[in-house]
Amino acid sequence: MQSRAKKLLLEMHTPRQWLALAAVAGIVLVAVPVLNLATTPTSALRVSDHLIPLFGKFLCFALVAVAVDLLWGFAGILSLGYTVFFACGGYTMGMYLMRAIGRDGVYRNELPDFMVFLDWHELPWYWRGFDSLGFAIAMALLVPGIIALVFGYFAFRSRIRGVYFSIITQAFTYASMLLFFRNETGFGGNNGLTDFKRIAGLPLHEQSTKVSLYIASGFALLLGYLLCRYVVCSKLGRVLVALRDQELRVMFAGYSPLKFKLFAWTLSAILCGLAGALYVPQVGIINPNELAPSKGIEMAVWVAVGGRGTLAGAAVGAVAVNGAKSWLTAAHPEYWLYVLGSLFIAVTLFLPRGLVGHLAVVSRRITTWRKQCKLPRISIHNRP
Amino acid sequence: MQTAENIHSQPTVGVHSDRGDHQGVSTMVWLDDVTVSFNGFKALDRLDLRIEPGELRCVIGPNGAGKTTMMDVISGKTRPHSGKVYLSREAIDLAGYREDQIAMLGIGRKFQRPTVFEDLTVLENLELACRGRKGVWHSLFAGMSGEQRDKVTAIVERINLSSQRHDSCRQLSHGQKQWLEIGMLLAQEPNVLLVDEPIAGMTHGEAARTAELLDSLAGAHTVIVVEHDMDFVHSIARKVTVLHQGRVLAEGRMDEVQSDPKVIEVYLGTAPEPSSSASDQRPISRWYQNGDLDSMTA
Amino acid sequence: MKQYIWLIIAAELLVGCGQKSDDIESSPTSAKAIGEATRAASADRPIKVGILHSLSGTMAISETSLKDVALMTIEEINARGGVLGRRIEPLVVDPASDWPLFAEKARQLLAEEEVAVVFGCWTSVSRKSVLPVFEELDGLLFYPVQYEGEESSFNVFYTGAAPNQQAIPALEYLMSPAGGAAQRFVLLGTDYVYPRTTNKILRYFLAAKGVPEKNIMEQYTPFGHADYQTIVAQIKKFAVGAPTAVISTINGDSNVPFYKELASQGVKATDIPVMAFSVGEEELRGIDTTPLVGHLAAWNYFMSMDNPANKDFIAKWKEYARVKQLPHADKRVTNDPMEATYIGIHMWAQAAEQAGTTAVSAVRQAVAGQVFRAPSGFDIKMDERNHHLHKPVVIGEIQENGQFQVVSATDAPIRADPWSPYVPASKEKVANWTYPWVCGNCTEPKF
Amino acid sequence: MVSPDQPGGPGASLQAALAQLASGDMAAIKSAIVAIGELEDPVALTVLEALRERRLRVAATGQVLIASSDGATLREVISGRSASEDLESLGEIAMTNTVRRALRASVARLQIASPDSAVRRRAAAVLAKNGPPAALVEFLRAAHDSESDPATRVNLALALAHHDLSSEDRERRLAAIRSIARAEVRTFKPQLEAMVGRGEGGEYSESDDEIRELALSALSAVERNELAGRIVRDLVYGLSLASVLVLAALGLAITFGLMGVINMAHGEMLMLGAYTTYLVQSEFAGRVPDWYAYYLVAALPAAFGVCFATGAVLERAVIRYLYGRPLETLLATWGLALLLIQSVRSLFGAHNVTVPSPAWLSGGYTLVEGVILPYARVAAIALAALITIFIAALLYRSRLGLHIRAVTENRAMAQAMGIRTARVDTVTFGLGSAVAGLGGVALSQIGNVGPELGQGYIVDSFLVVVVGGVGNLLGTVAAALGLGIVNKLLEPATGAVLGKICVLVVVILFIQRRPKGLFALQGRAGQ
Repeated sequence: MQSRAKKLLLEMHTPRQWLALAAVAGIVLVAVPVLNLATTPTSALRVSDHLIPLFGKFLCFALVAVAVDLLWGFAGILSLGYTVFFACGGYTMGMYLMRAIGRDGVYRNELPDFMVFLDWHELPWYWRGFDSLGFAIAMALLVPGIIALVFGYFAFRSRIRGVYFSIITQAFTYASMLLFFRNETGFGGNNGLTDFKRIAGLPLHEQSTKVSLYIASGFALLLGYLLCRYVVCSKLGRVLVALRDQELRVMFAGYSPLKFKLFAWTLSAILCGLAGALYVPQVGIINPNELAPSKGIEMAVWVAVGGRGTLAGAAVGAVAVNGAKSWLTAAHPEYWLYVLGSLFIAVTLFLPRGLVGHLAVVSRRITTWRKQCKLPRISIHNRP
Repeated sequence: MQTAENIHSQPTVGVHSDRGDHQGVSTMVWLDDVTVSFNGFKALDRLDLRIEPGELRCVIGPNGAGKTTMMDVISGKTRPHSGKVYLSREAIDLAGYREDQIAMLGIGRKFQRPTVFEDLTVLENLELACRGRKGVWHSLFAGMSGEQRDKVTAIVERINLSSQRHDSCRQLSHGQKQWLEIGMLLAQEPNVLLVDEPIAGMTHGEAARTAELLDSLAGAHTVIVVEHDMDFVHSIARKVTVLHQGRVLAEGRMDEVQSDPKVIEVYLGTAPEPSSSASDQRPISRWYQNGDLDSMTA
Repeated sequence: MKQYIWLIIAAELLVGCGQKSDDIESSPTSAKAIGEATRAASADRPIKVGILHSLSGTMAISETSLKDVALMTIEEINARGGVLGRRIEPLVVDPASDWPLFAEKARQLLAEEEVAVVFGCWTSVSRKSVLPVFEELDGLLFYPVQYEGEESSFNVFYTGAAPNQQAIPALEYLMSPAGGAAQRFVLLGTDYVYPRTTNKILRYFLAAKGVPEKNIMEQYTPFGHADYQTIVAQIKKFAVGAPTAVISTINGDSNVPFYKELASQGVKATDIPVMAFSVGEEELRGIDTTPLVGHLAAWNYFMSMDNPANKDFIAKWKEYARVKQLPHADKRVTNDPMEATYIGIHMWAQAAEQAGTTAVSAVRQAVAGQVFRAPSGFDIKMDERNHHLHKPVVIGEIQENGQFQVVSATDAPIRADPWSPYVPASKEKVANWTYPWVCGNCTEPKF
Repeated sequence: MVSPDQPGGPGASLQAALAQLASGDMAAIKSAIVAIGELEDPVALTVLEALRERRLRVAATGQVLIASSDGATLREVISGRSASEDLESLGEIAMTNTVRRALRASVARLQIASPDSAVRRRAAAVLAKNGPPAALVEFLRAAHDSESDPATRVNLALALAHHDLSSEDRERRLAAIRSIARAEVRTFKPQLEAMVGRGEGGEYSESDDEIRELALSALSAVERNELAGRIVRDLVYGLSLASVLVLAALGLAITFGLMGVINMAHGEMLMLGAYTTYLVQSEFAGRVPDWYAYYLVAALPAAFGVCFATGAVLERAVIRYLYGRPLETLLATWGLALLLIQSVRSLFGAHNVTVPSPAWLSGGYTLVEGVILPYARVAAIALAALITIFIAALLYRSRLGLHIRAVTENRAMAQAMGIRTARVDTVTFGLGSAVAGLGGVALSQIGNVGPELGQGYIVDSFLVVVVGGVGNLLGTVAAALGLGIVNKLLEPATGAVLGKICVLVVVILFIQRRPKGLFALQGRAGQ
């Protein structure tokens, strides 16, 4: 059994890649938290407190990017609807956090504040059970999964492909945004869920809670990445790539495209749900603006900038674009839109494979001799 | 209706000699009065066709005669507007099945344009086509069994792509891609092979080896070949069917069909009046074809 | 083949952390053009002040002019020698109408830049998303826009109107003979918290005044709704037979199509007057006012109020717009939130001078009770207890030229009531921050 | 005009009223208007009408002056002497709702009493619609009996009906209901419903059975009329919303439908068209004010040109490299959209810009009682139809159209036949953007014009093109009509928010059934 596991690991990465991954994980999961908690506020190596939730947010976005890349980079299906899954994960965690407030709300009432001034006297049925964190996390994974299964089944069954799929997923997000904006839907309407106090008993504004949330996001990203890596390197991953090039040939080889697409689509939805659930406690608010169509496009942009078809690239793309956005909106509030807009154009024109994709090309030219990793080299130019 | 899985999982030894005696007619593939029309244009017009198990049947005919549509109907890519398609002795009506279910029933298809997975390596293409369980969970966890691995290596030798077995298909030549697709078909071990213009774009040598390969497959598998190159058809054909405007024009051995006036008229437009040239007694062999002319006269 | 990728990713993350943390540390203030000129003059370090208004996205239409007024006021104070002899340095950030970004920028201003005070926010949701950050880091926020009440925070000073300083007097005017003695009321608004809460308070108020349920019609439209054909037809049907008034809490861009539809369906201000709470001179500048003439708006300040303080405020603003070549400099106007921002910054400056320090707790103590001669012509006082301003209520009719003709005004500023007496849940709540141990929004001491 | 040496009588009271008018105190102004209303003097009507049209001015000496309608001459009310002061400098009389309401009653009173029958008919129509002030009822009853012109008589009867429906005198109520039943006027529906309905105690609020029967029949007649009105209203409003969708989506049908370019910056082309209209409008207002009413006519070619040029430049610079890679085009054009929004925001400021619609476009046309179709929307519908015909003709009737379709059908073959495909691509994309620009011109009349104008139309335009069937103009128009009308039919029942959600869900289900849209390409080419 030991050799099979070893073979599996080798299939996913070359030993040197494993080393690099371990190094990055070490920095993200160990160095940054230590540099924050253990250092004095003035020391040079200091990672200041407010950067921790910021990086936690970037890690959640990286997990979303990896999920989007699994479906787009490998199976060639671009959905602009991931914001629905991200928001579902966010709202389920938000509901738990609202229940966790208990009586400390503005109205000193068992019910969440927005229900009090909407004159609701008892909890709607879909809010029951969210007193426990375990139930909320299970829901954060289950709800996006179920929505993805149902929506995906009908979409893939009627052979909706390429641009059509992207457009109807965008319409799906727009409809759910309008639904969440209504106050009658029971999720706090436009204000959404906010003013959280504690998670699993730990007060949210404690630095230690923030660091543990940050580490949790780091682990989620690592696990998500390894899971996707395994899927991509397995036979199923190769079927997904085959689906992107020649769906007809895959069908005639006996594979049912519906099942494979549905698997990748549901898995990426669940990962997005997890990312949403970790995002909300660190940002402190979840509201329908997360469902805006422009957010869906932005997710695709992270993957394109990072490098489609390279899971690590997508993660780097998400961190890079969001880092730039955070920095630019502070340093140059007037022209940050110019910079971001031209970045997107430049990447699609000059770096079709994205940042990391092109690094791969450069590194291949340097080493000319290909390693034995059987990872499929992903070509970006899909058939017109 | 039998599901595709359990039929396929019966322990078959690759040869299905004893089955097919349903209704006294032993057919592997039976097109019964099949019509396919694209808003008015009748690609297949009440077509009747029977193929016996283990037979190597060549189907020829001018462009637009419905050859590819016939294969589409058998493989489930296109639904017939009327008429039925039956498979093997149990006469399974293919109407209700999806393409991948039909493939699992043991029908392999090779397309006109070589369709291989460009971004996967040769080995991976063959691995995907390998017979076996094609479910999602299975592909997630199961690797290739030893027996499958040996079979794949044998096939790679047979289609002499062993030196490129780790290269991505993008770097293969047109002929090599055709061979790879045939290899994938072999890996799939289907009962019925639908081969659509296998030697288009191949060199003369490759064409000869393809003929020899298809010939070796007959008997164990039922092979239906659609081809324009008459010499190739000549070299492998036992029984030939000529399609014209969606209907069977003529059927029989190669020489019978070649001298049938209806067939000649269809190909050359008019019945040949006796010409004074020396070769007028020989059966007309200067048929129109899109292959290079010199091979025709060889 | 891919080994280089990992090293580069690791570098990226490392550089990212390092670069980000030290880069923001010394990040050049974005208001370089303003700060540069007077930097050399200040004796010791300048006082950093945060300005948190959306300069892009849907809210840019309203918040950009607040940023400009804030910068003007700070320049005015700096010209007078700044506060405690130190120059005020404004830090402008763009939260881009994105609520999580508001929270992130607030945290960055407070934790990273350690600003003494922040002037910002417009929509209720942006305030709600930054509130936990201010309470966690004990920052100070001046919120310049009228809001739905039901909130009173130890860290926030509300220079905009509470419901009893806008919505309720407006309704009383509509029910009065001068306002058309309306018997039926249409509560029309954009579907978000401010309209929902305001309409709830108005419903209780109308019930208290004996207006039957069937005479009230409540209707909400989504954000950015542009097609009011059906709704205007419904309002006309509802108004048949009795004098009717519309109380509009429609927000931002949706106002234009609504008024255009009213005019094109032949509804005049004399038939069905519309009382709006989010339509001010700034919004009127962007639309063709002919269909709006005669409709009403309730604020605590109008540009058309003629008194020396207002004339001086308008002159300074136009001069600032001209000098800074703001777009349409000649046509710039002033409105209620701009006046509220102007008052807020001056009060903070006065409080800091009085407290002798810019430390938050000291300044907070000093701000309570401040008095300032506001452009509305009244001496505006910051209430000693509930962090709200005493404000006069003024009702105006929209004129041809986009200004307001004052038709009714309270003779003196009235005290704000953040916890509306009409809402049972908050009836007995008291907003009293004089004793730190008495929480502002609960009935018994918190700690 | 009135002779200057008017004896003390009516002239004096007019004089006193005018003084009150000039006083600026709201209550005084109100009582002055009522007083003038009661005067028999014909001057009274001209004074009140002048006040309503804001042509009354107060001179420094307190004398009230009337300006002629073209604002040229200024004459004193009483003496008729022409005054010297110029119009602008003089103070106006405050005009508020209370003044306007008082004016309405007194002007109506004077108009009814005026000898000219046309004036009387107009006044009666107004009174019939919103009901007379209580004080006028007796005066109207007398005027009704002495009225000769039949149309005015009917309107006066209706005006009285407002009051008589609830009077105790049985005869009055009967007469009122009879006149309402004849006219089938909707304004009385609530009163009729109240009469027919039961009071709290369960017994009828209208005791007299005969009157109740008559009221019931009148009510059913009014309801039938109203139903017809509602159907017409929904269809017409649906049509106008559809025309907006067509204007937004038609350009996309070309760039996305034919060329397959997913253009996320399409909304911004609409915005550019709207801003060009704004520029043209301010140019006209500045340079050629008397031609101002026709600035829209000039705005159309201007918007077409500007957007065509922008589209062509964008195609040359960015999109040309991304053919065949639809998903990358989506991201690049999203970047372009951000750039366009931000540059417009820094040029024109973050605020909306005013685009006042010209005189001939404001106001509306009454289709059926209660349903008014504004001229701006009629123009939008007309423009949408015009653009569709123009595009259809260009694509299916012209040589350029042939080239465009050839290139989008099979680029390689078109190139082989000598068509310069690069140029055709630029022209096609420019054309798509230009059509969006024309759409922008129409949208500037309906909604407001701001940097974020385009963002609102992205999702809708793509849906319309996808539902209509990619590459098919007829499909786009049909889909726009369908979506527009369905949206409007749903809105009254479900409310605007749910209405939009239902439309989106319907579209998603629709695409499940027909993945290639309404008019998908059939047969082999369809694969």
